[in-house]
Amino acid sequence: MFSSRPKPETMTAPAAGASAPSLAPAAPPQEVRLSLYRRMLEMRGFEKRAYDLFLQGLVKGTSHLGLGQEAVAAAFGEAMRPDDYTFATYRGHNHTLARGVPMVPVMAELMGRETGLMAGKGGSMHLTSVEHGMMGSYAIIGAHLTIANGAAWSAKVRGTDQVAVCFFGDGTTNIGAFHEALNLAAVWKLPVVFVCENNLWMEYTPIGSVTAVRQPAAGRAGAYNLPPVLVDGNDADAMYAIATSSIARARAGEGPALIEALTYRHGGHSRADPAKYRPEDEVRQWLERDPLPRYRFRLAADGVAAEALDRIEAEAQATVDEATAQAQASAEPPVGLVEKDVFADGGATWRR
Amino acid sequence: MFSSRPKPETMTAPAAGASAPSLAPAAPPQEVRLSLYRRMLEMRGFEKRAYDLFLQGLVKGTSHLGLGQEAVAAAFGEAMRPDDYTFATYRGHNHTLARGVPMVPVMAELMGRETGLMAGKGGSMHLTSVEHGMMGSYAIIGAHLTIANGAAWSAKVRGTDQVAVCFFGDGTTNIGAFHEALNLAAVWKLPVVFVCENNLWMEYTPIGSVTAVRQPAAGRAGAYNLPPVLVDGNDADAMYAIATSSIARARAGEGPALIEALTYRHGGHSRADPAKYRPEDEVRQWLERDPLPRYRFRLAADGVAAEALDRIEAEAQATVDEATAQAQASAEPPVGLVEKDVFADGGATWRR
Amino acid sequence: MAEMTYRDAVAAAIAQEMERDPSVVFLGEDVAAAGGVFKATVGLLDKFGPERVVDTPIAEQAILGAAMGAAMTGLRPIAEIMFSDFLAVCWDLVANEIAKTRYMTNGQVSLPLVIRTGNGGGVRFGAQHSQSVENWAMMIPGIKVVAPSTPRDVIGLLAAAVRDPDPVLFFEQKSLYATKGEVEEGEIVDELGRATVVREGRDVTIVALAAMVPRAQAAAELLAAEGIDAAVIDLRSLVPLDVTTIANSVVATGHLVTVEENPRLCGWGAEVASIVAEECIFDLDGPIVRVTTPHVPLPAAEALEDAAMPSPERIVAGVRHSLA
Amino acid sequence: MAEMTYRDAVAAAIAQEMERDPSVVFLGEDVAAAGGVFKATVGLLDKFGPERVVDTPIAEQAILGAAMGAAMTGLRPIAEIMFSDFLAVCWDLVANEIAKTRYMTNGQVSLPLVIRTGNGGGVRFGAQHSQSVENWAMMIPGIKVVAPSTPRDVIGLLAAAVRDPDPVLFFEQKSLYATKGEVEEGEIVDELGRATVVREGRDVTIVALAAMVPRAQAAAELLAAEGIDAAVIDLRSLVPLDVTTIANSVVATGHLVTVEENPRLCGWGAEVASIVAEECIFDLDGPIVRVTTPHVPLPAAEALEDAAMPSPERIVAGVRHSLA
Ligand SMILES: Cc1ncc(C[n+]2csc(CCOP(=O)(O)OP(=O)(O)O)c2C)c(N)n1
Ligand SMILES: Cc1ncc(C[n+]2csc(CCOP(=O)(O)OP(=O)(O)O)c2C)c(N)n1
Ligand SMILES: [Mg+2]
Ligand SMILES: [Mg+2]
Repeated sequence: MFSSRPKPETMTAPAAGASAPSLAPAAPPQEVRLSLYRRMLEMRGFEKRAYDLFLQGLVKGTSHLGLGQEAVAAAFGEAMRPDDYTFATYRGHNHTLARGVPMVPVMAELMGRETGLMAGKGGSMHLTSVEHGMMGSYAIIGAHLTIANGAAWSAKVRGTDQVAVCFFGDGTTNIGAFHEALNLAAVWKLPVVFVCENNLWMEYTPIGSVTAVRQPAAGRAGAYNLPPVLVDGNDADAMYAIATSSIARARAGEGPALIEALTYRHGGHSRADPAKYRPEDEVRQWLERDPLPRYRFRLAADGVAAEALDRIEAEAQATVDEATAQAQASAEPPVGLVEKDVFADGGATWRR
Repeated sequence: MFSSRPKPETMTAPAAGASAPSLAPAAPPQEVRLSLYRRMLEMRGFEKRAYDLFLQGLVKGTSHLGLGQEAVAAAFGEAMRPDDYTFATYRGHNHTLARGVPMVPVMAELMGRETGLMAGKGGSMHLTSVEHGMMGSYAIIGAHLTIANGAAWSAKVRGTDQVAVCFFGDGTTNIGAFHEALNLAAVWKLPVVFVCENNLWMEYTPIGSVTAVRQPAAGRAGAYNLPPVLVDGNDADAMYAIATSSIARARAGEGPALIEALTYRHGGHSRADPAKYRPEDEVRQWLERDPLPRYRFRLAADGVAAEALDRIEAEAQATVDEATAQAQASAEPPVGLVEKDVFADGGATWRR
Repeated sequence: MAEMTYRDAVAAAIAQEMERDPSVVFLGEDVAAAGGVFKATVGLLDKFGPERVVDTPIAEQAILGAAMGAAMTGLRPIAEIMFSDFLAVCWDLVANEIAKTRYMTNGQVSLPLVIRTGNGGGVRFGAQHSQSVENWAMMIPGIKVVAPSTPRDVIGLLAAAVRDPDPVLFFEQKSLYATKGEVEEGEIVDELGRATVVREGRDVTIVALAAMVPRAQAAAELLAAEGIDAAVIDLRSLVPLDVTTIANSVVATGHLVTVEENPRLCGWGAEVASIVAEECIFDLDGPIVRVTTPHVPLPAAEALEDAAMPSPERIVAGVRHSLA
Repeated sequence: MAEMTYRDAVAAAIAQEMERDPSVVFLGEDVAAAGGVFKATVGLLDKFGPERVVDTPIAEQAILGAAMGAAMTGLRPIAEIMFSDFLAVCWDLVANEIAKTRYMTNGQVSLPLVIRTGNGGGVRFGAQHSQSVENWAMMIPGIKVVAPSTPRDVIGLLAAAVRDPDPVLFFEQKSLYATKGEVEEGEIVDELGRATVVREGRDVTIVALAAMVPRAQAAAELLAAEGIDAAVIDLRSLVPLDVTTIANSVVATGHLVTVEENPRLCGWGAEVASIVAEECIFDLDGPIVRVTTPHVPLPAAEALEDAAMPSPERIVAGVRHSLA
């Protein structure tokens, strides 16, 4: 059942024939790397806090954490232009923070507060900040790949050179909308980058048991006349390299990319799922590949002072603490919001 | 716009890496070939008659003819076992006749008569004869690929060795359900054979202009870990060979196949469409490759007497004439049928 | 004033709006080079070029996704879903994405887009190409729902739909494409949510939509012959719904009959009937009667399809029942 | 008699039917090894093995297509669509294929299958995971529509659905999964289409479904305190619809209030109201009042979601309005 799980040790090697970046991509500039590290720390701190708040009953409903998958979102966040478009899923906290959306409204949205990004109307699964190019988090599998195409098409028609980046999971590659979106993007040569975060699992089912090919995204690229791209999603530098090159190609009018980033979620699928269904060995191996300590190690090896790294860590933690306090201090949304903003006139009136 | 149209002269050559049958497959047994020829003639005669009846206002609504595409349906009809399952589209007259469904009820269904295969309730686009393993013609693109999977799954669970064969067009490869169906079939190793009749056109749009790969089906096979199979759909012997082998593999539990048969519709998409949108050259080249005269020529070359072939032609024509007369003599369905057979109790009652 | 078909009015309306506003784009299957399978969009490709008038693969989710993404980033797309039955293959985009996004984002995202689709029966296409599904749309909060009955209204309402800041599902009734009507010269733009009293009457209020409007009018003629004076209201749009016009008429007549092409259960007629049963109950002098297609898939054969759909005779019978 | 959760009743019902009939198979996402995301199908894989209890890819069209093809060839599949909102991604299979095939084939094809799905709000999951869409199903001719309100009914109605020769859409209300109720020992099988009068009353008839049943009962308690004697009917199934039980009660009380979780327009309440407004108009002594979720997507935050859904207080207000 787990046989199609890629072996962690071969993970950075591109698939046969893949045009993946070389095993040791040129390191990003120092300031980018520090920014990447800071962002990943903020994401990590945010997600851990979200989990705690869920257990305390302060985050209601559900939440899907990106713990362990920070490098993918952070790298794209660094590589994107402020006016580029992000489309993410219910597991979209990281991708939202990656666009520079302040932490307070994100935290407040999870807690269903008035100061939330959508005043509590959307919730954890629908984080959106148009102002930051965060064009939405989508909770039903598949559709948002087609919507990302639309934003890319629009950029093309309007003659801007904006790029749309669309994140989704391995399980999403098996739904029909994936196929429709990839084909259209390729035929219309749209400036869109599709990023599959292959964390090996759907909710509780291993992707290998329900997928005809070993690599759910890279193994499908050929069906859209795209090169297969397989990359180590836990290596922030590798991710930054592929993000930069694929976005540049898209911006230059050379069409879409489909990237498969191998990564792992440290926790369960959602809520308080203990994820007991995963083999211990698999979990252990992937925890060893945690993108954060790995990145700190690399930065230190490349000469960044321990104190500088410690300071970034402390600052990230302070940001999380501050955001938690502010979000928690916010009021519940007024019930009048229920019948607001269904239509552009601000209301919900369907009659006259 | 037409650049991805395969050149007719290279048509029988399999795509690079394809596991297509050799260019000269072993000829089927003589009786099979004669039966194939008869069936193709019947289909041809039927479809021409259907067109005439449409122009006379005796076939109402719409109809989608398989003129020119007879070899695909006929070959599978010969190769299938009586208890195998056929799933076809609105362009499904050929596939229905191929299962041995008598011509009278099929003709009568097109004419909306009481003796129609479904007493006029389904119409030309929904021909079904469960008794003959003709499990339905489906008029909305995509769904029936997933339904064919279900029949194949059921055969597997029930431990019969029935096979499901599912026909569809080139345009259908771009819709989501295609992707979902192929992946599930491959993962579950279902006894199902998917047959894409690539006639180069959707309704009025050339497939090459809306498809990311040159071969809409064969170019996608790899995404489901299936070998690409490209075959000359206008060569009844080649079709019979691939039908036989793919069905045998499926029956033996070796899983699904995806076959792309290159063919061409002689007429328009539906109704009285004159198909003026197609380049004259293309039409001429393909009419030269008409599967019927080609097959007669081959049979004659292989020693079948001209009189024998003439007789088959005359008999096929007589069958069509007879069916037309009988269908036309049938009454309109009684209006009481409107509220019949929504539910298994025979009625349409939704209240008590 | 010129005579025009309902079919040609579609192309005229799209052209009017594309000329006015360069952000209007149009996409769908076979809509550009072929001018649409109903020939309702002939000439647009020539006029506005392949950047703005675009053929797509057979991929309705991709079509509506493209429209939605484009609408949220500065374009005003018109997307064609060839037959309204096919809305089912992209219903997620309609019901879960397009309809809900403004609300879920607390008003951050606007989706000024139109989904045009060929709706309804009477063309012997069978159960999968003949459905009248305007009730599918009405039940989803967050989309407007429009269905014209005349060529003139096609232009006025389609123009209004394109200019509307909210997503609009625009139902073109297939059985009306060949019908003709007078259309005034110059720009035509209506307001969404205004019903038209197409016939004044004192005895009963008949509420209809799209292809049921001429049938209701024919029924009113038959009723007039027996001395019953029926008012006929063409709803024109289901969301917004012109409750005021309906209620005013019912208060005057005391009788309501709705005429729907969609199947019986949970049709828009049920909504209209329920509103009246709540808000005008003491004005009613007889039962509210809904004339609908029975709750069955539509059969293909001419004789059966004709028997299934509401006829002027069945409308007359419905009125008699309400008045009895 | 034993106490059981609504959640556990689902697994018990499926087990009861799979034990009885080897042609019953069960498929869906995360249903087998994981026992379902709502833990409503725990233990079935162990009991019946991986041939009959099957995990699928995330591919709802493939799931329902597999169920349909299997049903037409000798199996009796139960397919899970995890959240009813996701019916939109496979609506074509439901509305255009499964519902219409028996009719289109003139009765040649039987589709004895059940689609189970988690329906409704109250769990703070937001607009795309909280919809109550039983009205989507009711409006499609050719499928039966069932929605239990108690653990016991989960078993009786799910068993009936599995044995039914027609396709059944079976709505499990998510907000009820954790609720408990008494369940008798031994096999339980109900008949589809029988409503239950869960409370007799002379003054007003309150008709509810699924999670709205306990709310209607709570409202009836509040009303009793002010001397209003409300009857509460649990519909249990929308198709077939037990019009007889509703009408009998309305004739006795003269007042009808429907309580729906689905948004307002074209809900099943509109259908019920319209039937009564046609068939019992002269028995009514006040307006028919529909209490619904307003016509909005459901918000995520607790305070907002609670305000949106019908509460006992709003039901009481509705009753007062009808009686005023
Ligand atoms: C159409 C649809 N089907 C099912 C679900 C339920 N669901 C939510 S997340 C999920 C697993 C998704 O797996 P993957 O794409 O790998 O993303 P991940 O959660 O691992 O990030 C499923 C099945 C859904 N949201 N939408
Ligand atoms: C979901 C859906 N979209 C669109 C259509 C309209 N339509 C009917 S046939 C057709 C073209 C199909 O092309 P192809 O698959 O190549 O089959 P062919 O007609 O050539 O046999 C289209 C677009 C449909 N029936 N269903
Ligand atoms: Mg995953
Ligand atoms: Mg074709």
